Amino acid sequence: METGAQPRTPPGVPRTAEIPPEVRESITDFLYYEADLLDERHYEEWVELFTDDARYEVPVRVTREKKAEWDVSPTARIIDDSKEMLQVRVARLNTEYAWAEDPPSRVRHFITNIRIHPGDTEGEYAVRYNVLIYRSRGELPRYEVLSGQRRDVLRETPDGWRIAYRQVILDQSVLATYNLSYFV
Amino acid sequence: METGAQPRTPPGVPRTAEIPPEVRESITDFLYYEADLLDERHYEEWVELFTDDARYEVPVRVTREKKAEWDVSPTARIIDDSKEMLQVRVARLNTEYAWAEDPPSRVRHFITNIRIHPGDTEGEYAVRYNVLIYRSRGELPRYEVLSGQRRDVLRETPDGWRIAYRQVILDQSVLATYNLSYFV
Amino acid sequence: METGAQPRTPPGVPRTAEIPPEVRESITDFLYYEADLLDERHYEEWVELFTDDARYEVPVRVTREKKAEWDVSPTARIIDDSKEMLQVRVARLNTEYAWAEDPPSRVRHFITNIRIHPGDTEGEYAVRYNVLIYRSRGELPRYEVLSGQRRDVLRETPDGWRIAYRQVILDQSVLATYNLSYFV
Amino acid sequence: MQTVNTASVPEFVQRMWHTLPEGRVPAKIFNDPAVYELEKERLFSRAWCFLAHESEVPHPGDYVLRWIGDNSIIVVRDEHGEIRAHHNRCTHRGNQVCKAEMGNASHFRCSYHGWTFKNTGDLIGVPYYREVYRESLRKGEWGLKPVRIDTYAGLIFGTLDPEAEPLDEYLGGFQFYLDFFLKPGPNGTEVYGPPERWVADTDWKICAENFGGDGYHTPVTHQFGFQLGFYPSSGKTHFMGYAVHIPGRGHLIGIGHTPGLPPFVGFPEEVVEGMQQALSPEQIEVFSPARMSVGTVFPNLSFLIQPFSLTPKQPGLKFCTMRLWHPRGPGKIEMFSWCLVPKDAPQSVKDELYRIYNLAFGPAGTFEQDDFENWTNLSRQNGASSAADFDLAYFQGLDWEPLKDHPGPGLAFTPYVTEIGFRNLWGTWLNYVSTPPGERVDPSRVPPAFHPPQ
Amino acid sequence: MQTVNTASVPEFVQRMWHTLPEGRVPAKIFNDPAVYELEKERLFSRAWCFLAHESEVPHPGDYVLRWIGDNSIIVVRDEHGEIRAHHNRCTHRGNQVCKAEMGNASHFRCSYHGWTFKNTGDLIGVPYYREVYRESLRKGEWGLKPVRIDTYAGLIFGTLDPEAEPLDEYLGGFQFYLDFFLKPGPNGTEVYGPPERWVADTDWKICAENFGGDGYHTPVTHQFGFQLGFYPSSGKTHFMGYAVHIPGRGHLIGIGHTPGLPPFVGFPEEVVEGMQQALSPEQIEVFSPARMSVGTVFPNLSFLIQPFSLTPKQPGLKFCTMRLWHPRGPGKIEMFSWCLVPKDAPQSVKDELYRIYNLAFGPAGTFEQDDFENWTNLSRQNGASSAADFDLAYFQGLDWEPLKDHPGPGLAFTPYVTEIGFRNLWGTWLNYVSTPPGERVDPSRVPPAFHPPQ
Amino acid sequence: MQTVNTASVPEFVQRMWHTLPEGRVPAKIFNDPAVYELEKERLFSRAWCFLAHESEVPHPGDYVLRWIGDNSIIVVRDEHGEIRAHHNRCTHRGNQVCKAEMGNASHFRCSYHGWTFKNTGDLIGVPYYREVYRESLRKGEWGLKPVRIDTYAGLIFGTLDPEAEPLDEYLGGFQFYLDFFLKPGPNGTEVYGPPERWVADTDWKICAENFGGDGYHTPVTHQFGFQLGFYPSSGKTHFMGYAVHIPGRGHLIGIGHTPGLPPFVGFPEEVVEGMQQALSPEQIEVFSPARMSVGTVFPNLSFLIQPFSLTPKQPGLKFCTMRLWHPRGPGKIEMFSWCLVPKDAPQSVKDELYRIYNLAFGPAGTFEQDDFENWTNLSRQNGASSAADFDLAYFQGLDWEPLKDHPGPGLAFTPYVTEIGFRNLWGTWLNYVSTPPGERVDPSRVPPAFHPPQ
Ligand code: FES
Ligand code: FES
Ligand code: FES
Ligand SMILES: [Fe+3]
Ligand SMILES: [Fe+3]
Ligand SMILES: [Fe+3]
Repeated sequence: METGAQPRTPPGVPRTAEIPPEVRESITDFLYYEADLLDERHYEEWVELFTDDARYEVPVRVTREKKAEWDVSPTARIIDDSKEMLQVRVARLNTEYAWAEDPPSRVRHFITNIRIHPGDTEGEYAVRYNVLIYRSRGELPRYEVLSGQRRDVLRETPDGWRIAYRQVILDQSVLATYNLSYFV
Repeated sequence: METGAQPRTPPGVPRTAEIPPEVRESITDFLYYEADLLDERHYEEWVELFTDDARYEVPVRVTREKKAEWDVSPTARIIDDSKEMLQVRVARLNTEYAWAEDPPSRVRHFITNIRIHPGDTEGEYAVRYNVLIYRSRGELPRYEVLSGQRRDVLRETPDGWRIAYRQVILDQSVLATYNLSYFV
Repeated sequence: METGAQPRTPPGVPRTAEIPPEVRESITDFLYYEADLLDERHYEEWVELFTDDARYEVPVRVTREKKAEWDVSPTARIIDDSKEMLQVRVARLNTEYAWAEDPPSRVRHFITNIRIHPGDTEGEYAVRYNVLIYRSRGELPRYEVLSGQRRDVLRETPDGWRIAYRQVILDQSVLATYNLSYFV
Repeated sequence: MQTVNTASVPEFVQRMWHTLPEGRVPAKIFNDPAVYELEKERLFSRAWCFLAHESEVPHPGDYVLRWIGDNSIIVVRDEHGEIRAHHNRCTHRGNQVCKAEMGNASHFRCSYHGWTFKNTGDLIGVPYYREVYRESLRKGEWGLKPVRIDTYAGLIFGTLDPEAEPLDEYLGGFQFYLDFFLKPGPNGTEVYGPPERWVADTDWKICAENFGGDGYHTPVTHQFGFQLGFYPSSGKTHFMGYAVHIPGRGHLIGIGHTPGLPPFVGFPEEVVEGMQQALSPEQIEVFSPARMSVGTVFPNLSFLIQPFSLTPKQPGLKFCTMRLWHPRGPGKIEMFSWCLVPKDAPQSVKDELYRIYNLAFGPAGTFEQDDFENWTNLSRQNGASSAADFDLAYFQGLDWEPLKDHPGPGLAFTPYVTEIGFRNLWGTWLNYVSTPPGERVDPSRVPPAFHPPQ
Repeated sequence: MQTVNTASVPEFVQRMWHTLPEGRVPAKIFNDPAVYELEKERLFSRAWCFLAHESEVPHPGDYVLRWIGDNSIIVVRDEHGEIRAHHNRCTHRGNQVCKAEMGNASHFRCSYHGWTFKNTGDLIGVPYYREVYRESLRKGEWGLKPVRIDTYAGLIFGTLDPEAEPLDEYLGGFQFYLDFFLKPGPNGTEVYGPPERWVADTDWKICAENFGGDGYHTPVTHQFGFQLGFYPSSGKTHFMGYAVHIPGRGHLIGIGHTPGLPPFVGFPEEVVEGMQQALSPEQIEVFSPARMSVGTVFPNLSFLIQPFSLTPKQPGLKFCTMRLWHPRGPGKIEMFSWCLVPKDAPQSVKDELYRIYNLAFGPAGTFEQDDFENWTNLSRQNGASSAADFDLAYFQGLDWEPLKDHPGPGLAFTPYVTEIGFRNLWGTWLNYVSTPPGERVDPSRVPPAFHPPQ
Repeated sequence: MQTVNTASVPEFVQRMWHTLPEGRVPAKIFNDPAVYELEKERLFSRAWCFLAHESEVPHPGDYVLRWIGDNSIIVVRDEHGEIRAHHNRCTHRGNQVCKAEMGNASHFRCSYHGWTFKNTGDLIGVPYYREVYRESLRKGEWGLKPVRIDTYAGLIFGTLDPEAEPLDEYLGGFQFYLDFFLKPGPNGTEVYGPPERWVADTDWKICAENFGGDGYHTPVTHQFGFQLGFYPSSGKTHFMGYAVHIPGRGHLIGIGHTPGLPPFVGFPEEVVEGMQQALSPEQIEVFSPARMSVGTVFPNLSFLIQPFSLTPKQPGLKFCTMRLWHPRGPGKIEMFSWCLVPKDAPQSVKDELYRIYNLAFGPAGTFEQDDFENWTNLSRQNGASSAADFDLAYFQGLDWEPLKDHPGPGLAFTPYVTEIGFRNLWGTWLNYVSTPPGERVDPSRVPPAFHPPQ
């Protein structure tokens, strides 16, 4: 059984040679920049980093036997958004009535293990990396740590890199958080 | 509301082009080297990585409403050290009487999301990155995880990189630790 | 006291210049690739990344006074495997009777702070980096986070990089996990 | 456990027999360790608890792992197609025999000593049986301990109480209202994929109450929806509609009306036809004008049908969510959230309904987020010492008259926004936790939730 | 809660009535779940508990969120400039109405159903009031529940006990000593920024004792300071000075002397002048020769003035820290640490004092680190089963005579290093936790902390 | 603690007096807070608890930190070479005086106020003794509180009960079997490095039972070993051998036989010679044919000797592990796992034995992993409410006859796979937890673990 849902990039042998260093660098910078926008809550700028045809998926992870065909549900989703839907979430966060984020969460995205493969389309890259998300909120000492792997398709555009597809595989089946009022 | 205290680097569009690859590499190596000195408790070597005019700040983070002007206190600090003061802390740790660190903590600094911008001064760079700090101590299975963002100003010197300024924004308002006997 | 057990690479001043960029890149890719094989549970491929003369050590960490000579036990080990022994573990995991991993753990290795030094032998490199390991399992919201530093010796072979030696220094003396049924 | 007995019913729970009929509820019932112990001993050990939807185990051997109280329960369809429930505990040493949330198995083999149980629960394999047991073990007596179950319209309930009255009696007529959620067509509903599960530091009761018809919170908690233009309604008419409860049983539903809505507005055409076939004229009379409906089956299973859309200012489609507020400790729950779709609807409709549900509910849902924000904060405040002598205001509709001509079972009131049903809910709860082990819970003891002036 | 009543006063607490006068204190009082329950029920529910410093809420609408026991309390300055305290619990369902540590608000609107309270606590907004409440809700009775407060020299205290004696009586003369910390000038003190907050696995009591004047620990716990040359004193004379306590009240202070120090040494000039204006001749007589002073207001508020510098071998400046050891569970605290600066001092002096304070105290403080190392270890050891019949040695000064000519209130002893005041502290604590709910705590019941030979 | 007294012995524990002799054990004893409190109060406070192996503290001043119940205990070899144990609690305020797992110290200086204790426990240093104590502190009475210890064959045990019978009596003849693990030669054993330590959510009792000789689980839990070809045996004969227990004492051992194995097979030559010198003819008769042996010293110390190899299909070497299942809360343990090697063996043999042990045991051990998988799952299931009236099947060997001609102490049965010894183990446990504080635990009260037909 593999944890992946479709479409997925297999681990695959590294193909560094095919990725020009400047592409590696600029994709890396882009992902760090994007994370910083989220952690500093610049949501409008953030959502503009998605292409108009983007899809953002967070599938439900299920505890299955080793021999099961999948543990990432092919149907159930925590999030399954188009760019418009992401914009709705951002608009909501910018109202005075997004109670779940007032006071705001303190969120930090730790991006590691970035691996870049040529995408199926010219000018697209399949980027797979790990993300550890730390969140604390309010005047309580408690914090939560989410772990997952992001599987992006990044597209090169005149304005720079844009996210055409993102799938986030979270490493829990019963989430240890009372809500996902922040973006994973 | 933004989490930053002054001076702060806004997320800003990546400006890779302006940073020569060898600078990126050597700054990255420097930060990893510095982290290793801390985690291996080579404090004397570590403190020498600061410039004589260095300032090391860990501001107090406060839980505020979304609309508040700041959540990183402009006045209150957990640490606000000159190099001399850092040297005092190191000298203390090297006495037999730094009880809080005997037995020593087991500390690991995870450095990610390194983003480098040209500084205001020639030969200086504003470096913003995330740091996750794991600490366990004694014969108890318990451990703590601190999350934050460091905002450094690194200066190029004949002896290599030196830290001219460091601000650490911690992602908690009520710290989930009984002390900060280690450096964040 | 230092945390290292023999053989160990001291923090040492960064020696970037000596490491060609393509070596840095391919070693980095290799480590991410290897982590992905583990997290996706491709164990057979994974174990083949070790050289036939490889040794894989996870020493016992002990809470000692600051002045003690060691806190990483020179004798006691959690794992002290040859490649054959690693193959036994993998073969076990592939039986129907590896109960501890059925259902499988959800594991993620976060690799950071990679520092590369020339090895003692031509074509070998001493690679020291931090690893944060997130694991959850079953239908419980609980998760565990292990922290450590890996100290590898990587060897260049016609098939690419291979692990000739790995030592993992875990940052706990009483492990906060009921088992290590996954690889650290 | 001897640590819970009549003696340890907290004073503030006993006080409730007097304060509830006056519209006062002690805050501390919403988060207290002693209350949680009482609920384990007296409520979840006796009530009919929701386990699963039949569509989660469609084929022989299909199973899911669920809870009754703090007990792990296997719900499995056996080889003959019959649904069964067993304690997930090997009878030899108590090891967990099923470790996956869902799957398919003809038998469960214990990984400790290898005792093997058919999915019917029968013990069929005991290693070294002859060598070490000789005559001393009667296999017939040592199958997996069965859990009594019963179903309604695809819902599988279980109870640990052999004396419990039949499910039908327990539902006490609430089936009339459940049908709206469960009979969008002759073939009913199915779940769209496995549930979303997460944990939160909230007491389960405030959630059950909220989904029992708390229309009062919508314009405030979910104000963003009005702000962004998701609802035509200004919120002005939001309180209109009906609230119904089953006296002494706890079950309750709120049915929101907006004057001038066309019947069954917001349902896909196929579904409207389906409902017209599946529902009785009385049910159609009640539900066709409904803007939305939200209800709770005592103690902790809820349903909601409401219109929503992927972006604002759209006509909007009506999705259905089923949710279980499962207690996992004092002031703690594990949440199960399902999307129910009409079995007969085309896949494209099911997909669209799910996606809409998903934007609103689940851990990242735009509605769910703010509900949990309130519930977790509320539970923390009500867990403090000072909550023990702090009474909450439950005055809405204290002196109202039930509707005379309501076509359905139970008592109906208008408008929809009221706290009458909540008082019946907590009266029912009080009745359970006040009835010592061994005694039967008598619904007639529950005080009336309203008293109109003579 | 019924789980705490006279019957459950642990044997080792009852024993204390006999052992304390002999200089023995059962170790387990420093970390025990039953003791924590007693403290919630009998101590923090009745004592005057510190809430905030007036300078934290300087303007109308300014608020901070604080604790009394495990209850969240809003401390707010209303539109008329009057300071008020309210329970942070909506009266409708108990939701938290204020969620920020500090801010400014003319009113608090509950995010669940929108009930709105003025910062005076009055309930001024109830959605759908007419439609759903008709006559049944009397708004006047459902404002935020107020907390009784009183102030002294900028300190805001609150109590949950309506019967509690006035704050002045409660302080019982300790004001004389508080002035040293609170009156560095005619306009008193202000906080320098919000407090540092963190949590630790220590019982609050050992912290309160330590800051009640434990000069005994300084040369050992903080030996690094001598080692690095921060103190001129060799530690030889460190025990000299005075210890004062208020019998039956618990309050206590230690005043360290070093022979031959010039008066008010280490205070900035402006501050010396300020103190000379603000303090009485008797107070000046007591404090001008002090090297340092450290004291605790029963139960858990402490103050310290001590000289320190940014680097060793400097003359050193005297800063003032105020700290609250707030209990958050058995053997757990949440720490609040403030730096108090003279309101009249120039900003540069305030900045310098804060920076010195910061090097010494707060979670990264070079003094604080080692204090918490000891307190957390001590609390863990005293939480073990064997601590229940393990008596700690509190023998210092058992048979001493109080000073005859001490100009201040309370009883004074010399030298500074003694455990007399600690016995009075724990005797006062014992008196509170031994007095059942409903009865009044009588200070005269506290046994004398010393008994000189006849 | 008053929270635990006879009144709070759970019903399911009391029931055990009747059910155990019939082969039924209430599941909840394997994970329950009230049971844990009983065990702290009545079992670990009275039994002889394992502390350390003498080879862990070979030199004067060597110490290790260990537990008895929830109490931290220093085990130290004093200047005169005598081994001592002290409570790790300063007598002044209860601070922890020793903070390292192991080390060497001539004295322990408290970091709070500097009281200094020799490693004999004597209080030798008190700062400002003259200035602040005058006559009031008798140093002689305030040394570290000693813990009574005794040793057998290198094992150091301690007890908190001054009335406890001598260790020899407590072991009650089990020494005969311990020798097999502890006397591989005239100079006995030593530990190979410090123990591996980790925590797990399992009750300690199921571990102690398993290592008391649960040969029944091996072919299933550790089936991989057969699958990969580590064992010649097919598992068919796996049940053969002997099970021995000491009535009323709880100690028990299982000795597995495989027909036709050469004597002492799998031991290095040197070790075989050593055993022949160190063991009696009776011991050799019992152990030389053993394939493996596994036993538990009541309550929670276990030993195992079994053959294993670094890769499959090797002849295999016999290693020895010693393990302590230390309770750290209800359903929680801290695990200590040591490898014991023959002191006289060459270093190369010690290294090889350790490496084999390491592949099988310790947190990453291929055997240990699956044991903990079962034990943690089992403990979770048995901690649920429904476990209180759920009886587990302990029927194996209920009506067997003990062997007549067994050369060793205690009662022996064949085959090895049986539950007779487990019933004696839980009967002994029941006797301890049922005996109130103050009364003596009488081994003769333990019911017989079997009853052959007349
Ligand atoms: S516990 Fe299931 S077979 Fe023994
Ligand atoms: S809880 Fe505050 S308005 Fe309902
Ligand atoms: S606590 Fe040990 S010397 Fe005071
Ligand atoms: Fe809602
Ligand atoms: Fe101190
Ligand atoms: Fe085993």
